[in-house]
Amino acid sequence: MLTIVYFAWVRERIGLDEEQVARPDAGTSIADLVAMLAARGGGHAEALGDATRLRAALDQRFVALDSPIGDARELALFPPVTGG
Amino acid sequence: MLTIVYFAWVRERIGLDEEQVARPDAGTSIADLVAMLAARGGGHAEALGDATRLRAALDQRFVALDSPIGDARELALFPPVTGG
Amino acid sequence: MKRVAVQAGDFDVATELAALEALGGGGVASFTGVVRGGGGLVALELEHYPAMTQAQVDRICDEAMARWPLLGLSVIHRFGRLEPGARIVFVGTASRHRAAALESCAFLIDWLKSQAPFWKKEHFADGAAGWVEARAEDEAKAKGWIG
Amino acid sequence: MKRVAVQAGDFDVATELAALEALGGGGVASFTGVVRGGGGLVALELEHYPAMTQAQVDRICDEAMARWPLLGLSVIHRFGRLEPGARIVFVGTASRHRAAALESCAFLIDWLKSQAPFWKKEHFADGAAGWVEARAEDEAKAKGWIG
Repeated sequence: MLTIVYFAWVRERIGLDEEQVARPDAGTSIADLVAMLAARGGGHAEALGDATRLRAALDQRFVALDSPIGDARELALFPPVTGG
Repeated sequence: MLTIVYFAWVRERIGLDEEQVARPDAGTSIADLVAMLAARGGGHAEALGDATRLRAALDQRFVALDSPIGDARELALFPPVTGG
Repeated sequence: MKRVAVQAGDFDVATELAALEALGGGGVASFTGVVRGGGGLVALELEHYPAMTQAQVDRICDEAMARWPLLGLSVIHRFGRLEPGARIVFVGTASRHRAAALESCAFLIDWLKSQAPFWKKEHFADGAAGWVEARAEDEAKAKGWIG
Repeated sequence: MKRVAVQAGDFDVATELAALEALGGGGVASFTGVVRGGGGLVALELEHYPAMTQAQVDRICDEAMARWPLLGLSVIHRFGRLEPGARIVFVGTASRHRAAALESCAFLIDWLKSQAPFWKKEHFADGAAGWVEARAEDEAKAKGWIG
């Protein structure tokens, strides 16, 4: 299983802080997984339909959306950060 | 008369905070006046002998040493500042 | 000295600065971010990614200490609900060189604004609420610094 | 808000920062200079040109406020005898833009270090004393800023 955590409006639209999904092949990119999740429709489609608005982290490290998921344990999906 | 005020080691070497001198012609430069004062010898020579080490202000405005004294009321002579 | 705190509560700027001044470096720079009011804003809600925040801030502090000759630094970032006038973030740096203190302070606050995993939601008096959009400028600036 | 003080006594950094934070700009930058010890230094003596100092600092503050969108600034410079650990100088700036706050703070401290009519004399434990020499770097930097 792979844990996915959501933040900000991604979290709100999906209605979940986190969820577990079946682990995809290691070569699957984050963008591919995002597209599969968006295809569920509903909140997932609303939150993840436009991947250009998303940023990601694998095991708490920022990565590009075309990165392979590999053997990461936690994927985070969120909008661009707005801290400070 | 022209008031000259001294600061830091210029003041210490001359042994005066300030003094009055006969007003030179308006076209006289600060450097010319410094040379005349240094020619007095003693503390004045020690303080003012090397004009490259001096900075000046006329009526509380920094000016170059080749500036004419004009009708200024107060000339200040001092080493480069070291504030902050 | 390296102090990193990600916390809900407020902090005391004077205490942070006194600790940095006591390091004997001669120069202490700081930046404090405060919630701006106006436009009917009643509160800012700061969400963060707890598993990531502390480690990331810690790492960027190490990078600042490697890049500039710092005697110490202090970085505090709050989360949760903050009202206008409340402090959000503090960066303080101490060095023998004022340029090092000021530049590292600018580097750290730029990074916190553009790369730290925090998200801001605005709550207005009329009940409306919305997430703050990232400024393209901030994303670009962070890339310039981080290389 | 523009606060300029040239004084013998110490000042309270927290009070200065609180006044700047209260302006509502969202960003407050500061730099505090402290007397560095070491090498047997027992005190620093700061001499200044009273007729010139306040007016000059006031003028450079106006220049900073014209150059950057500042909501306020506070500049304090002490004179007289100061022991290691004592604060010498403080610059605080407030703006809606963090870069404006940080850059104007750097501008003002650079100016104070290189152009304000202050001179420092060092007093050592063995009774020796000497005037601090200006750093060529500081004179050059000031010219770059002032143009």
